[in-house]
Amino acid sequence: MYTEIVMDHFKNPRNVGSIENADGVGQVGNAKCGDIMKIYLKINDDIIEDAKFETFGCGSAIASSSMATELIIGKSINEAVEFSNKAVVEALGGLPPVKVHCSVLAEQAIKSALYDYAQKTNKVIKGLENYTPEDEEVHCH
Amino acid sequence: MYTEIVMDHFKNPRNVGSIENADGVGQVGNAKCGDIMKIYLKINDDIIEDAKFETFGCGSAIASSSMATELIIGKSINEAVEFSNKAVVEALGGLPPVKVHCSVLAEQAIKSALYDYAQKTNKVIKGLENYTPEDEEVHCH
Amino acid sequence: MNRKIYLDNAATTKVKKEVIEEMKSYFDEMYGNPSSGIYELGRRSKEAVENARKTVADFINADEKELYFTAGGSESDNWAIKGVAFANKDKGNHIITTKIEHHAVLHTCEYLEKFGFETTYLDVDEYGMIDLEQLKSSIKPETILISIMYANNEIGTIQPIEKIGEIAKEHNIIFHTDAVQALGAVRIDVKKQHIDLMSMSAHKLGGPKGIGGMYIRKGIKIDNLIHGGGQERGKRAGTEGVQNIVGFGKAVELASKNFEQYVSKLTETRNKLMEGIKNNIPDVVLNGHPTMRLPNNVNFSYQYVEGESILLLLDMDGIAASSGSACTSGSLDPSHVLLATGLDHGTAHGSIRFTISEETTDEDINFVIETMKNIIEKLRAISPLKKNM
Amino acid sequence: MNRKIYLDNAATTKVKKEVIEEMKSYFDEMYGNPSSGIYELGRRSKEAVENARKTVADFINADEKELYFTAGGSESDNWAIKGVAFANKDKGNHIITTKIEHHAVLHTCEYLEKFGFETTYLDVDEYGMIDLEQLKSSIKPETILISIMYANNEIGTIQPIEKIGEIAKEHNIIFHTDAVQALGAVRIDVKKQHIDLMSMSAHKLGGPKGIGGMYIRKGIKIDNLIHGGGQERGKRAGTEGVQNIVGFGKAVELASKNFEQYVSKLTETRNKLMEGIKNNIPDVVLNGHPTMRLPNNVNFSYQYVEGESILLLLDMDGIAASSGSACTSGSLDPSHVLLATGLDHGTAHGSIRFTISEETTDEDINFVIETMKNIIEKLRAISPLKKNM
Ligand SMILES: Cc1ncc(COP(=O)(O)O)c(C=O)c1O
Ligand SMILES: Cc1ncc(COP(=O)(O)O)c(C=O)c1O
Repeated sequence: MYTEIVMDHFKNPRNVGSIENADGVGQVGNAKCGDIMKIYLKINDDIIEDAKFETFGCGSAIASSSMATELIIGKSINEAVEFSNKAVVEALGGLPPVKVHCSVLAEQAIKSALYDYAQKTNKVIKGLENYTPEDEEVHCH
Repeated sequence: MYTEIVMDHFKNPRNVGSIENADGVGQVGNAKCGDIMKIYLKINDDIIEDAKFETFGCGSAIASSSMATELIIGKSINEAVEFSNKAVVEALGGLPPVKVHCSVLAEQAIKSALYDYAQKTNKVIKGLENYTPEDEEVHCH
Repeated sequence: MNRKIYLDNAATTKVKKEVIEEMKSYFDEMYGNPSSGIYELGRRSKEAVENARKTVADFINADEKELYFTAGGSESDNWAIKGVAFANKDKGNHIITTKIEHHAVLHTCEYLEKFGFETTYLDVDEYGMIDLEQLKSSIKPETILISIMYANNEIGTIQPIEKIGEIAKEHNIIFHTDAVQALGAVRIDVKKQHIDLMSMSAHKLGGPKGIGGMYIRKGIKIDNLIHGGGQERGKRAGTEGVQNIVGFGKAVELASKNFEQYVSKLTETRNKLMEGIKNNIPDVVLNGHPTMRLPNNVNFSYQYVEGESILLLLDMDGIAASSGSACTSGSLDPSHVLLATGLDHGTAHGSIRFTISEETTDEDINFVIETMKNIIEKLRAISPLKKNM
Repeated sequence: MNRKIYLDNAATTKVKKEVIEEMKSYFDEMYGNPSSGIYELGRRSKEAVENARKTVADFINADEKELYFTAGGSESDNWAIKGVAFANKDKGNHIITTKIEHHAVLHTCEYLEKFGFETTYLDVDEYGMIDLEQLKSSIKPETILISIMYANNEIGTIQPIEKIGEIAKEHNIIFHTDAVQALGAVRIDVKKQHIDLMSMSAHKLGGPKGIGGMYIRKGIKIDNLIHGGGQERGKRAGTEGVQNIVGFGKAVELASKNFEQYVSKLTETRNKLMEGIKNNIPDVVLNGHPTMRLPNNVNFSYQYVEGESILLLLDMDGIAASSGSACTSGSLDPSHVLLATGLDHGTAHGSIRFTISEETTDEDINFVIETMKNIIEKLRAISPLKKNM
């Protein structure tokens, strides 16, 4: 069902936890749909120096969070905005079709954390101009 | 499916054949329904001295003919008129429900042969007054 | 980790040794078609089918003429509901069932809407029990069928079948019960319990997959689901799966031996697992009824964590379990059964069903409790929900 | 007499050694529910089912996504006809089939009358062949389905499937064929032959009883027959009979090996039996087509005698055969197939079908011919019909 990479990131998730006084925090998903992802970013000089996550969700949600944080650490904000769920899927060696939405969630969690950073710092991040965090209405995937 | 007695009478049918110048001949059934029974009687002093049959039909039809002829040889005409399919079924140790009609056919073949005898000899046989041989219209059982 | 503990016996069971043994000769020795009664090979197969029929019928106190073989529980459910609906549509178009039925019942009822039928779905309480008063008040002059499952596959709750049967009988309405999970776990008496139709499946009690049964009380008006040859006294066409029927018969025979003893041993083991989890893991919710439940079913929700990830970690430790019903795993929706008991979505997502068998040992139970404790701790540590509470 | 010659392979076949071997481990080793993909046992079962699906699909040149498992030929026939009828009733209510279909098709069409559907039953000629012109002229604007069997189970006649497929396609009508007898005996190519739906059954080609298949071309609108869980991509509910599916797959794999060689050997043996009977027994009528027939089917009518008594005597000599279809033995009506070919009732009653297998030897054939000669002589000697002729 899952690739070995997925299983590895699920069993030994990287970057678990929270960052105190994080520069950006994003939470997406909801309990109704069975997955919630919260991502914390530490940003310095437009570079993502650290990322941590907390996830409630299935195996692929946990693995996606783990992989996503791995992938964006060290990236610039501009790179991180461009970050897409495809990169997560690819890096994980693929996800079952019904689970691809977990990688989308990871992408959104990152965007949401960047948005939070932009709000807090009053910056305008290119590519995030039109972004608004998910409203509360629930659409499970 | 069949009792041992049925199988015995089917394998080694008694009284197979015809009687030349029989005193009474009866044929019932038809090819459409899959069974035809023809019974020949030799009658002397109101006693059935001999009986033979020819049958086109399934195993139980052949066994029923064989058993029926066995049962009526030596009987008086009055006894033979009273003869019922139940006696055949009983003597055979039973017949499957779908095959009981074969024993009915044997009863009818005997009645038909007795009727033929009555016609030929201008006798009135008690119990056969209202008997008319099966008309050609076919009702399979 | 080479230990293997199979605790998903509600999804399917291992076929018992004796069952396999019994089936063996029906592959290449007694392989005749039961409809070919004219020759010996055919008669032997026919006999084997009829013997199995008698065994199964006896076990539920039915006449063997009221017992029909099908391809499984789903076919039986479809047959019961569509068959009664189509055969009785001149009498009415209303069906009563519950919100916690198996999909084989629910989706069949939904399908029948297209033919003008209407269904009332009864609620259940927090334990998964229906309300007999609601049942009574749902009955209309057009009601032709009540279909209420004997025991639920996810939460194990056993309904008051005899009382439901009495209500159906009083109102002269046909009563069907899906007993797929109950057969072999609960004492069933179709006469005493006024059951008119009952679905069964062999693979839930140590028999092979793909064979089931249906009890149809004499005189019940029902259309065929599968038309064709004269098999099953003209009620269900198709060459009989003789080897599977023989296996079904044997599985029932085994179940009927020492039945009470088997059930009480199972119940004891189940209680140990239930207690163990409750006492060792905080923030859990028992799903289903505390006592009116299947002797093999343990179902808890573990708050703040999600079921699939628990299952994956269990699998790594060699433990097979399920989150809700086998059919819904892979789906993303939380179980309709858990939601019907009033669980919120988040909690429903974190539910795990263990269904034990007579092979489950105390050692297994202790290992499972210990493993679960670690898994839940681990997952809660990375869950954003826990902290918010 | 200890010799046993099984010549009723159209009724059912012995399960092949290799098939049994392949099925073995799916009883108590890999017994998981294929829907429980979350753990290893479940994944293994799923894999086994998908492998079998690929094997069967490849054999008929279908995509594996177009292949569904059912409980047998009868279920497949019912599904195809009811499923298409109910799903397309807004388009029309007319079905075309033939007078010589299996009862699983005929009785299903009859049942559909109750729902407002109408069926045209095509005639066949003395060889059991339909007339393509009659087919064309039977098509109406309301025609939604053409269901014509690939090869007949009683007389073995093979229909011009590709031409039928072309006609159906031209008129944009769904084409279903019952290929239960054809699978493994005739080269089938659902693409080339424009088949939209096709019924199959494992027990006719050395597989287990109670498992079958259905080909459904992508895009065909069809309702489910069995609603419920999401098995078979949501199209056929019910826990898969994994062991049986594995057996089906293996049987097809074996059939696909040396297929041409197998068919030509079978044909040769069949011709010997056909010639032998024709040359040694007077007053016989060959039923079915002399050349466009199944390679394993020999069907004659023996005038002046009745079929059941022949079968009983054959059984005593260890030979298993059939008079008409397995389903109709025990019934008193002569076969609808034989009557459709124009045979009179008497002659139809005296028909015997031998269906050989690759195990049938020349010695068997000679013994059967000799035995039949004696039996027919014996029965004709006591028949009142013979003399009248
Ligand atoms: C032509 C044909 N169709 C359908 C069937 C029914 O198949 P099954 O017995 O697997 O249901 C059979 C065999 O019985 C058959 O010969
Ligand atoms: C309550 C219930 N009904 C019906 C079914 C369906 O049975 P089967 O898988 O044999 O079709 C199941 C099991 O899957 C079940 O648990």
